[in-house]
Amino acid sequence: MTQSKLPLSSEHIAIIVIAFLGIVVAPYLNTLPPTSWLYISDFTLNLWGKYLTLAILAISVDLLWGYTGLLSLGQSLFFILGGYAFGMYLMLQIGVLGQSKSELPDFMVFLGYTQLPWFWRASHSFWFSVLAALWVPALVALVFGYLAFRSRIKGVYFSILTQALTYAACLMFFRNDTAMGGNNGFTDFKLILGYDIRAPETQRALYIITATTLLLIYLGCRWLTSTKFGKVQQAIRDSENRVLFSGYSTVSYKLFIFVLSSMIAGIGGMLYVPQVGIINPSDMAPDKSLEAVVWVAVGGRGTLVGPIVGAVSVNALRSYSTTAFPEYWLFLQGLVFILVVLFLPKGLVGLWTSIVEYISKQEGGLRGVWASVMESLMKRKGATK
Amino acid sequence: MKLLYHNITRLLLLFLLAGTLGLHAQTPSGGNTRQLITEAILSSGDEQKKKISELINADDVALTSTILTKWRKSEVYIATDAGDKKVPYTLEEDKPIRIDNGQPLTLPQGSAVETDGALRKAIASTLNLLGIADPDPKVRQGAVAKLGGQQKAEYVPLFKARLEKETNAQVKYTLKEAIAITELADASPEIQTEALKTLGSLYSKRSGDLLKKFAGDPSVPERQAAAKSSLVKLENYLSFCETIETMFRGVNYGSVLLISALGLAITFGLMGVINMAHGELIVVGAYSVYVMEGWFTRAFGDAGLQWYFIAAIPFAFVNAALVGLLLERSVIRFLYNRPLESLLATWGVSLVLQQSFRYIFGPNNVPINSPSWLIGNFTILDISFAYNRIFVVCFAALIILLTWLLLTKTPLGLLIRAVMQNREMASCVGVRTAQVNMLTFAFGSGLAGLAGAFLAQLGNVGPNLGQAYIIDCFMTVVVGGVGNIIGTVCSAISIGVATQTLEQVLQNSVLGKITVLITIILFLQIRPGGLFPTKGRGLED
Amino acid sequence: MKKIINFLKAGLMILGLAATIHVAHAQEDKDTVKVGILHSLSGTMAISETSLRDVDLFAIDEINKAGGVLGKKIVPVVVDGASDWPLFAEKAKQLLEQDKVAAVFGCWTSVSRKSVLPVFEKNNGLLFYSVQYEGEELSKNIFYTAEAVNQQATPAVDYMLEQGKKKFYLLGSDYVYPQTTNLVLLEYLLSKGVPIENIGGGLRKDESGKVISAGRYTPFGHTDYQQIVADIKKFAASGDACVINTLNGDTNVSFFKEYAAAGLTAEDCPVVSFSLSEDEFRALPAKDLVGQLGCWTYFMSIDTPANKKFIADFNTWLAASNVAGIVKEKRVTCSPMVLSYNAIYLWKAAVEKAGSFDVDKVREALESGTISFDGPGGKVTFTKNHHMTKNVYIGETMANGQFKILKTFEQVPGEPFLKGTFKAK
Amino acid sequence: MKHLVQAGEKPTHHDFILAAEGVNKVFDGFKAITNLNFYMDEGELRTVIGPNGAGKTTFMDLITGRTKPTSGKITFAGNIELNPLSADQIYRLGIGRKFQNPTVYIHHTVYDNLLLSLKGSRSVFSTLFGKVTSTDKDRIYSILETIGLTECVHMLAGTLAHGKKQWLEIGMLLAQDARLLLVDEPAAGLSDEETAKTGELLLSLAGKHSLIVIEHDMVFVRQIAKKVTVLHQGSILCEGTVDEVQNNERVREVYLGRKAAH
Repeated sequence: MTQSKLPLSSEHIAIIVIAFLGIVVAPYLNTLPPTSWLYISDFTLNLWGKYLTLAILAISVDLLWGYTGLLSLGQSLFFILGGYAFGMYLMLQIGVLGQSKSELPDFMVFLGYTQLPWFWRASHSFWFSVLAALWVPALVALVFGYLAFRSRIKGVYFSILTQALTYAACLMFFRNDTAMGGNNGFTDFKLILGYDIRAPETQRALYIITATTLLLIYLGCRWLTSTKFGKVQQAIRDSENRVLFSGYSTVSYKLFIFVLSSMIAGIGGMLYVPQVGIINPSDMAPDKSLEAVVWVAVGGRGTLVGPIVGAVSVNALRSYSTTAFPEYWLFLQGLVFILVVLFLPKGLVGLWTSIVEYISKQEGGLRGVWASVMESLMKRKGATK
Repeated sequence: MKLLYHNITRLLLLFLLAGTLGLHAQTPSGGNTRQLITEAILSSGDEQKKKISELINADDVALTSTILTKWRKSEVYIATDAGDKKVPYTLEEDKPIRIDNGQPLTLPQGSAVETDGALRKAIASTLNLLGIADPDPKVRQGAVAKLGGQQKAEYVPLFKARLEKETNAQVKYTLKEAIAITELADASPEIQTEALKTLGSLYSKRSGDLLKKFAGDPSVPERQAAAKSSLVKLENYLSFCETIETMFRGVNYGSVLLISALGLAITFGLMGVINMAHGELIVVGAYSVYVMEGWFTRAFGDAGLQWYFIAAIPFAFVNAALVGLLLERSVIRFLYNRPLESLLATWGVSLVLQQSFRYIFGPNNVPINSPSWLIGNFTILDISFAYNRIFVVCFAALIILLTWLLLTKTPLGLLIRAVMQNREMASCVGVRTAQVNMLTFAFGSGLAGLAGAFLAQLGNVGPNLGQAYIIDCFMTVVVGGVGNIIGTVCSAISIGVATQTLEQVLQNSVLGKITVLITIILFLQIRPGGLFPTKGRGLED
Repeated sequence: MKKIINFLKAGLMILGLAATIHVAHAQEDKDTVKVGILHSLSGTMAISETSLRDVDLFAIDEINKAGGVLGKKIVPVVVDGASDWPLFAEKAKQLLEQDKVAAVFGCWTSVSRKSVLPVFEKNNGLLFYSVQYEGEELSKNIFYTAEAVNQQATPAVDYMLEQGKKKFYLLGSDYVYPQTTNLVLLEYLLSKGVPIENIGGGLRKDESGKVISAGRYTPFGHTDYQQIVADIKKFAASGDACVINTLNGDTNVSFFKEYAAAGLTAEDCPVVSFSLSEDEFRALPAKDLVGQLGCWTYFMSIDTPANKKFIADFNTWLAASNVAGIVKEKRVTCSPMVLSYNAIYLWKAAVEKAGSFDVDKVREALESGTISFDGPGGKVTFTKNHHMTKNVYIGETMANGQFKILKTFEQVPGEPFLKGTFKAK
Repeated sequence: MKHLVQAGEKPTHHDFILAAEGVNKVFDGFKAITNLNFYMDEGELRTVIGPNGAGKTTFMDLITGRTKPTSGKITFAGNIELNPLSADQIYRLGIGRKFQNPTVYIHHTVYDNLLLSLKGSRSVFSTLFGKVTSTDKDRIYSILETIGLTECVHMLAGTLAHGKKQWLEIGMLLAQDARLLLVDEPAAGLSDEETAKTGELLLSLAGKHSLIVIEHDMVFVRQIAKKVTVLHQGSILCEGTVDEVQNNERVREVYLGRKAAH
């Protein structure tokens, strides 16, 4: 839409530059000695790694909400399912290095398990776990989506039902009897593919993988939204009936995009776990999904840059404000959400494009704006004299 | 007649205790009651416990009971006179009365006598013995039950004597039960078998464990058979009681859901606003109760505690309605056509409100004392009904009735329905839709406040209270059918009963809840519009 | 090309080196030392954890007024974990890697501790943890001022057995602390000769028939205890029963209100609670609870000059405090608070003994077994296993919201690994 | 040729493009359609009129599978039963529908609107990887010419004027090359000039396609109608030419009579 008005080439250049900075330059700066003023600390890089996984989650939300008009409040479920699927591999990698010095994960030892439950056994395999992080969320999305879309559940109902699904799953994972670590979830990971997961090199590698994955997902979604499929998808958002009466089986389209976005969320979760070092059911509490939706709203829904901008900026704000003013940050966050919804329906990206448009409409571009600002300032000065 | 009772009982007791009490018991001089109690209070250790057990001999049984009861509740105080002599006293209508002579206390007041578990146990034991003859049947019944549980053969004649005179049916039952339970400790298997049979015909809940024990003991086949058949009888009876109790729990849990969700049925169901801050409006109501309780107790003392809740109900409504009004004016009115975005904005509001509560009332939960008429329960068969739960059910019914009347029988209700059905059309015919929206939202919020007032009586009141209810509320409204108050009623009660039944059957709170959620999701596949879908063909996007 | 890069690298390194020397020098100049305070000030856990932040700040002020540690003033870095466990890990990283704090005092829930544990191990940090927990853990970077299971649960059971109780109903929130504690208690009760059918709440076994969960569990934030209370009532009908309660924090309110409404009293069936301190007690109508039991290593009602002074000083400090949003009135003190307070003093003592803030040296000092502190709850001493030896008190709730101490177990050493140590007779 | 058919009477021949027999539809106790019998020949342009609530839109919903009849059956092209089919399947048989309110994809260009409506595979796979051929483009431009929107090809549909949206929607039906077009109030909200143009457009389509047009505007009905069906309270009151219908007493009574009273 508005984006396409920008000259394509400059957009491409921007993507290439940002990707280069993010994927190549930032990790390189991390390898510099800590004394260097260009040095990016392990902490910062790791933090950005986390933000970028959340950005992947945000893209999956936007693919549904911004592009298809389906507000899913269950994306964090898929995100965490991906995380758990991969986390099971990491838990088994701990082996005898854990607190209990047993082959079984610590929490099972506490609870007196003597053998691995059957659904854990395949998770010794790295590739099985990577694939599980994709197909487990996909399967859940497929079953739920099929039922929901077939009964024409949409709009608010879809949101509330996805929320209920997440809540049920959250309660399920909180149970210690589920054998997924209960409230504590998975933590204290030691190894990934034989590498020390806490080593800065491993974390750097994970960061690079995350940033690259995000780029690929971004490009993939760009391509997707530009195909005829993407057009049908947006047509469903704008007028589902018309699409239906144009002969498209909207159920299959919605199902396809729902499953796809659940897999994207799953990938995000899979990358999140090794970088954050913990996964537990409170991350799939209903308000976490809401948060992800808010990132998209803040960044700008219906664009692909928006979710990334939103996820990174809201989380950075949170990281900053929980330290800078721990007593007030919830006020700040709440107010930001309210104000964005009320006054910036197109989010930060929308704000940026309207500024760009405004400037380009002015005579002489930016210079013209500058001139008019200065002029009005001069006038005011004159008036006060 | 009453006097005769007392005398006979006392004689019996004397007879029983004579062996253990020795000389002391032989000198029951009249008017020694106060002296004996005073001594008991002022002594300590095993000596004190002995003295307490001897109080059974005191002349004035009523006085002994009264003072012992007070002692047990830490309502006995000690003042010290000039000669460092300790004078115990109690408060009667706020006036200090000396225990040793019944005269008003002239000394400066002192502090309460502390009691511990063992001491209270000793007091209770004496009170129970005294209680067998208490004029209040409830006290008699409690006393007999406790004594029976001790399985002491020496009490049997006591029970039997009482049984002959007893007129109250329930006390009679308990006496028979106590006798049978005590007889179970007898050495002879014949007596035990008889007792087991008796217990079976009494459906005695208290004897469950004993029946199980004898049913598992094959040494005397006849006795085992009797125990087994009695156990089956008892278990059938108990499962019947349990079923009724579960239904009652389901209905009252449903009522809690209903009260919580009713406000949402208005704001979400009728107005289409997805108000994620609904939970926080509930919290406003709950804190209103807390504030009101504070005012009342400060103004009227303990008497305030009895009535503050009556005043708190409208107060909670008004406060929540005002917050709702503010919310509507400042945020929601801009979002009537963007329901999904109202979800996000109100979620922001809910974060802000939660943190505000932490600021105003502190991050901790606050205590709320229920008025005494909401505490306690009554029992039919072995099914107990708590007063506060019954109150919740009645109150839910009342609120529903009032809401229904408001919506259907008043001009405002007409306006509300008109605006909700077609906002544009209503404004075309001259309805001031902005005002109606505002009032409707405030009304829905006020209902949330009422819910908070009740939840304050049942659970904790803190900044996070609302979060525990918000999803349940939405589910209730959706299952009922959006925009349909009757639907909300039906869905709340069904969800309540289903949850409680599943919890009872599965013996697991979480699994029950998960099952209900999954069932709801599946149910909505079959009936996407809920129990009572909104009529018409309105499928247009 | 490579040469140029290497050249640039070398140049940057030199620049960096200069910067470190500069920074290090600057730090030498300062006469302050940073410590981290990592608690949830928002979200669900703020209910409990905010009090710990308050008492931490109080202790630090007190120490600073008395001259600080090794002549340095302590500067607290307060961060909000926001009841969000991954955020706890992030904040821990920040405290250790960015702020370079000498020690961290924090966490409440087991999951938050588990979440930060790898961070502390990786960065060789020092965490003092002060809330009763399930044990089964011993990290070289964590010091547990908290009650171990044998400083709460087993003494409480001993007391109940002493009182002639024969039936035990196990009730808890569904998370690792109650689950583990109840499994330990199950073993303990069986070892004391209590038959398994007298243990209520249900048992769950795995395929091999081994018990993997004992007792009844409810989720966090559970509000409806009707069914469970009815179950307890049935269980207690034949007398001599008690409830071992490991419900977490505020769910206790719903439970006890229901308990009282059902007509159950401490005399019929006493409840002994391990997570219900004076702080949580404030939210309960005390008269519903009179006579119920608690077991902690500190009670506000302890009648010693040290405790009285602590309470008075804390309230004076609160009144003068200008921390945003701090609650100044009607404050109580409780075990987790005092254990947090102790932690700071113990750290100070260890630093002074080590003569350095270096983590390894401080740890060595703490492990020496000589670091002790006469705190408000009596003398506490760190032992080699990172736990403390301290007094255990059984208390009974009174109408004024305080505990009356019924029994004191003197100087019980904390033992984190209990499972499997009790053998059935 | 019998001009005036009474409700429920079945013509003798059988090769209908659309036949509804004994159709009933009840919404929560409200009878929207009652024992409706409706027959239509291939290539016919049929106009359906009737007062508000007569069941016109419900009838269309029933044909297009948006709701299912309570009883009775509807067949298409002789022998294809529509009842068990879903909306998108019905479309693929060649039944297109224009809604009362113009329903176009407002965030897509006019070109994309038509592209999405072009006849062709509707599978997810083909939309993901299919290419737009030059035949498709030619077809789109020829339709644009038919509906007179060639200049607007790259405009967003949401920015079009109301009349143009109506035409675009008709264009979308043409793009899908439907055998039967259901057109719901195409003249609503149009200027006289636009109405006339719309009428011409519809007339030009008749013969090649079969059309059912629902309309209120009698001027417009006169312009386009050959055969008119009058619906009243969910069943057919009568059928015939405009004049016949207007002269029918019962029609006057329930419909035109009321209109005349205005």
